[in-house]
Amino acid sequence: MGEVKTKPVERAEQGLWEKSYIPEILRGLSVTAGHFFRNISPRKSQRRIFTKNYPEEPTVYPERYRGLHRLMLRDDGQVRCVACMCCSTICPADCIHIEAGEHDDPSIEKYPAVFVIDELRCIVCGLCVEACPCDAIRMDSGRHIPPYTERNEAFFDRDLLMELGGLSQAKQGGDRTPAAAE
Amino acid sequence: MAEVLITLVKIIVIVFVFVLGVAGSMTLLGDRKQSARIQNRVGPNQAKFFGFSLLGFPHFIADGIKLVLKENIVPAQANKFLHTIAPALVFIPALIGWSVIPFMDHYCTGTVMTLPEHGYTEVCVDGEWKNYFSIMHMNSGVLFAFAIAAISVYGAAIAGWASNSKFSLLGGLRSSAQMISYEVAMGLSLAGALLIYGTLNINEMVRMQGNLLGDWLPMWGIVIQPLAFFLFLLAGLAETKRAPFDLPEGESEIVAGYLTEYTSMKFAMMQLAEYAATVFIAALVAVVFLGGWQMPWVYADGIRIFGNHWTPFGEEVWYYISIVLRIGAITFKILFLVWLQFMMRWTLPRFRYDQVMTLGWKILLPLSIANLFITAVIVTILA
Amino acid sequence: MAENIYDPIDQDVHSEPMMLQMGPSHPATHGTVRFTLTLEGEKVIKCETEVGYLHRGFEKESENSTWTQVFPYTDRLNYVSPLLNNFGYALAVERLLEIEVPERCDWIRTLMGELSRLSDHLTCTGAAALELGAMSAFLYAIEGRELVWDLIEEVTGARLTVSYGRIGGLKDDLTEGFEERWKYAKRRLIEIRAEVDKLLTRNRIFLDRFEGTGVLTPEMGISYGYTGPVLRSTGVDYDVRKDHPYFMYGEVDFDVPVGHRGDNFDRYLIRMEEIVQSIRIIDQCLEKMEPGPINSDDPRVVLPEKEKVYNTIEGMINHFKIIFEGIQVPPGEVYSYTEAGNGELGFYIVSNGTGKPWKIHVRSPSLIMMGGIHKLIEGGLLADIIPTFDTINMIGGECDK
Amino acid sequence: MPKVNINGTEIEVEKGTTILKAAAQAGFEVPHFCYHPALSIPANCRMCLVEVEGARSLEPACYSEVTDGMVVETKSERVIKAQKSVLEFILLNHPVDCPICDQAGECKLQDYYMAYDAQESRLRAEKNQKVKVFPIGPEVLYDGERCILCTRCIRFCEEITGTNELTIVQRGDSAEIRTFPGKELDNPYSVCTADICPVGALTSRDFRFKCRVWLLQSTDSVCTGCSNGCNIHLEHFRNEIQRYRPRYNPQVNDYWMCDAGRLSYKEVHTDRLLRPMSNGAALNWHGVTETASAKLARALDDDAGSFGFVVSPQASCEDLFLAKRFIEEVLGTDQLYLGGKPDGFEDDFLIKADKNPNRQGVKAVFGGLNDFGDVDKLIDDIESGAIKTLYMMETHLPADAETRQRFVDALDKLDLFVLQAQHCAELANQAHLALPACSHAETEGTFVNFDGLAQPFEQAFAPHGDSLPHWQIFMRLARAMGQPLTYTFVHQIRDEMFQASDADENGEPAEAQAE
Repeated sequence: MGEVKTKPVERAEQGLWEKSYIPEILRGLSVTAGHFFRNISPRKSQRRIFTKNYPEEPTVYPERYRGLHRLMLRDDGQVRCVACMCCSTICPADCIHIEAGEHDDPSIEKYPAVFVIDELRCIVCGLCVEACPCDAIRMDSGRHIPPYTERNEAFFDRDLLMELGGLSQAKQGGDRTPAAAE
Repeated sequence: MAEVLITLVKIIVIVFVFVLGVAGSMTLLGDRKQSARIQNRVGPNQAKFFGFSLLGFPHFIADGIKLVLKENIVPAQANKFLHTIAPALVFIPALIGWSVIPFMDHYCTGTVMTLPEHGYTEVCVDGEWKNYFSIMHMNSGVLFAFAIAAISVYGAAIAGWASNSKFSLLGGLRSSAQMISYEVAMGLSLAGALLIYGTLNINEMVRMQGNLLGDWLPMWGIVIQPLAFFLFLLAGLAETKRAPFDLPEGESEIVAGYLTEYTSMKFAMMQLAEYAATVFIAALVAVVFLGGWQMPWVYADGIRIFGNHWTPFGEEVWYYISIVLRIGAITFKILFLVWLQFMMRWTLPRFRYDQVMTLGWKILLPLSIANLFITAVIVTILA
Repeated sequence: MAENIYDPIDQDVHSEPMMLQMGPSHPATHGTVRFTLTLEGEKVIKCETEVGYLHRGFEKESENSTWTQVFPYTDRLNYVSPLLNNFGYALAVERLLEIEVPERCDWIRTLMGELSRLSDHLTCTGAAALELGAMSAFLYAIEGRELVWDLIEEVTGARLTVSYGRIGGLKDDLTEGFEERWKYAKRRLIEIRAEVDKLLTRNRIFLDRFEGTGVLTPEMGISYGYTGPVLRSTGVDYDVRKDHPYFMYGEVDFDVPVGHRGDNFDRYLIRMEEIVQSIRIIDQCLEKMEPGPINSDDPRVVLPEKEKVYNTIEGMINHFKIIFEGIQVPPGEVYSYTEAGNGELGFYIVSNGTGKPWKIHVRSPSLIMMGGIHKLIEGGLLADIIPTFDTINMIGGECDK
Repeated sequence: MPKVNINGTEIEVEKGTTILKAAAQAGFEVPHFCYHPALSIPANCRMCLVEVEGARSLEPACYSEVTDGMVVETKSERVIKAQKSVLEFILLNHPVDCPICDQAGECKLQDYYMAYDAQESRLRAEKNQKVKVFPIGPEVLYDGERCILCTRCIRFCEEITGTNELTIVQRGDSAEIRTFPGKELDNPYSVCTADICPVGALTSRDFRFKCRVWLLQSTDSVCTGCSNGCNIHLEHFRNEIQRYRPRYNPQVNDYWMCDAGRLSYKEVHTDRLLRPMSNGAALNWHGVTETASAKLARALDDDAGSFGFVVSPQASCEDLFLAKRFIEEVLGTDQLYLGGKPDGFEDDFLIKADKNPNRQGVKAVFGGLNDFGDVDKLIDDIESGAIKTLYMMETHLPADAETRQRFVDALDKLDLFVLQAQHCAELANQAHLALPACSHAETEGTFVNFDGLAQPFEQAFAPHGDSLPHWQIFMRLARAMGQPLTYTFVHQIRDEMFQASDADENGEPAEAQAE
């Protein structure tokens, strides 16, 4: 068992000298001046600038970063999504609009004829990725949602999302015997 | 006619190039770049001139253009006349004070000779002093500067009252209370120095600071009046209404104080006046306590230290070199003090209203009176 | 306050108190709250507090979401320490479900929760300095917070709206290099804390603003229901982590800092000390943690592994039922509470046995503290509102729900 | 009356009750796939096995009748083991189809797996592949892999429709449902097989992929396809009807409804009149009420005798009641005509020839149909100039295409033609004033079916466009014309209407009993 005890916080009494503002002002100035001179030092390695020059120096997001959605592809480049609506069901922001269509291939059957994500409504919670039973939607594009000037630009449709997507290697559908001759 | 032209040139160079240039660029370099470096940031660098960010200077211009183009808003039921005139009341005094700040000794048309036996006084032989380096040569220069600075109280108070906003009103009250209180301490702390210098003429005061104590220590105000220097600097900081004394516009308490209802160029004028005041206080401290245009051991006729004297490059040339050095010296001192004020601004938390009053009346005022008294006693004894 | 405040204060000069509307849109009332102040000069003689300007209907929204969908909403309660809300809510539902989470999950929750507490306290102390005009101290603290958020982002995928907790477990395990990154962050955090300390703690201007202002007595704190650092500043050593240990708080050593004057400075000191303690707890968590599963093995609650979802009908059915129906929580009610950044964060939950909560009530520490804040403000100066409101650390999202 | 003990609960049930029903009465659910209350009991799915004290093996609860003193356990260890085994077995060859299966969400396999199994399969065999997306009939698709061979569909075709299209072919794990050679599943009730299919083997072609069922909101309503008035669940999503599903009502339609009725929801969303129009220009209700009342008042002033009114049996009783009051109190005309759809196909089960849901309602409200003129008279009257102003409810007329064309041509002769309808048809363009009315999904009301049974229906979603219920339109016009009819809620009209009809001794039948 860990030990938990209370610890009274202490405050130091101040003498007359400290009460005269001067020592603490100088101490404060030494901290800020230290930062100032370090950060104007000609040797850039000495500087401790925390800001990133964002557009010039692109930030690298961690692997798990939730950014723009992307739709994964099958081996043949078709969309993996089968319009099961799990993502749009779990989406708390109701930002995914899917209309299912009949696919020509009877082994696929269903595909999203319309798949639009309103990236402005999206709250980037990542529940859609968790809810996807087909590894079709992911948010690991490594790109954040860009700013928009028009509402329409924020509607990411299927093809745009597929462009961001990549090939998914995940196996789907379990083991099946070849189709019996009909 | 020539006099007028020279005065005009001086006004333009000092007020528009130096004061507004420094004050304006301080908004950028001081408030932005310096604070950025203190806070481990980069500061503005996105606005560019032909692809060069130039330390962020284009932002200064962009800011100016933006402020000019902004809508000028006068609140409903505000006193339109006073609301409009207030920025001018703040801005103009901040500039007029500069007329008595000397950037260099008077120009001597003849030969300058330093008389170490008379306390390193410089005299002009075979010629006369021409006032080229301050706008106005005034015997009561310090008094004039104080008188003018006191006017800006009205600007802030009127701005606060005329805005028809409670936050502005509080800001105006705070600013007038604060400025009036600190003017007393400021004047009294200076009185000690005046006793020693025995003159109100700023240029004379600076000239006297060229004396060397024991042939090596420049007799700057800070040396002979260290306490007064500290008191004056503090009171001066409070006068400029900048952090840690920025409670008249303490943005977290009363939004922006007397500036709350100002926009556009009126706001810019107020803001610029504040920066100009910062520079002006720096200049006052520099001329009264830091030797003004004096550069240690550099005199118009050569370098003197420990009784030694040599004149590099010959006397004719050296005189011009010394002019440049001295202008450089005062500029450096002013900029250093400005820099220091900004460091304070970014380091220290803000006082509370009543604490500022306590500090002003109960600490600074008694101390400056004590300082004056002791100085007076010493001066009497020595005299 | 006295009833006769509107009477003329001075019989000779006619004067009357000034009413000042501070907020909701005011730089000091961050998180949107409104104080209707009655001022006598700059002295506050009466303060009426009005909350609700950031009301988003969290409790009502939750009733229309599945149990899982509530997580993104809890992120937005105390948005400075979202992980603590996530875990607090998850714990409440788990108590209702009567399920246990694996040990590693508890360790991670403890660890990530403390990270969030770090970000909360750094923001709070920094913001307090900022509002007093000491902007550099604020930005140093924010730099520390950025480091914490970097860590949080790496693990959860987002800096602020993490939605990392899950009922019965977590969204993800820690990342591989987490420990190394924490070591770096820790070194910097200690440096940053020292710098902030240097800039503020002994500075007389800061002390004058903080000492003796916004004083709370222990009796008042308890009777108003205050918890967290604010209550501890009065000397009452109530900390849910200590008094009712949950997660792995019973397994780690840490001190609960308490003050004794109940003023702003005590609250500031407590937060500064809690930063140190949080760092201690995180270190211990990383040391004691052992590899293992992070999710409960209850199929009613936890989504099956993706591999099984993709390839077996059993996994697929399980997945589908949880997604479209929500987790089926048995009927009942529970009040579960944890120590969040500002105090006791309680979730009172009623379930009617469906996939959606019947009622979720949040006992948000901020709201409760707003109930008595006028006592801290009245009698002080206008400018004292700033440090008091800062150390109270009201977070709008949590207060207004 | 045998007494039986189920899971420790003592209950007395009628003789001949099966264990399953007895357990339901006692409050215990026994899972079942093949059993359907309206069909015969084959007991082939083995899901409902329960333990009967004294019996050697587990008994199928759907088939076994209770005897006095029987002690039944539906949750014993043995039963649970059996249930898990059955589910594991059924799921063995089930495809991983939930994402593409329309049944997901109302699938018994899903429900029972979570409730009675919730464990992983122990079998590691490859899944069998069978026929998918097989068009077994014009309205129904068959998926062999999902089928659990419960034979509900086969029994439906044998016992309910008597058309006998379906059977099982092959054996063992190759067994599938097929139609007999030369037949297809094309009886008029074929989609009911998709309803009763406990899994996603049979799915409706119309509903296919339209919407996930868990997103649907359901409202109790009545089908408007014919005068039978089948009770339905009107299932909608985002203000759009997605499908009709029969609602159990033993007095009317039992568990069933016809395919044509199922598709009749499409009318609600096609060719709708959405904005009030005046001579082709869209107006808002304020404007149109003013215009309409002014025009109607002028028409009445000019020649009150030349005013005709077409009443529609498509409207609900409440609408008709206000129509009656409007006609009598505001317009004061007695030249009434009856609109509505022409008769159509009928059979001896559910489908009726009268395609209007509320002809009996018109009869009840107006006290018989004798006062109404027919279409021919209407056209004659218009052509002869006996009618100068026509007010028409709904666009339907019981006439063939030729007659209808005559009517449309004759409309030009009218001085004023006011149309108050859901649909544009071709009449809205010719109407001087077109007022949009709601469909039955957007308001509430009562229909009286062919049998005289008054059945209420509920509002499912907000009205499309600017449309308003008929009764509200009448109220607006009446108020604008200075003779206000004041109601706030439909139930006020309903109360008054029933009072009035009782007074008329016109025997408005009691409302249908709740399910």
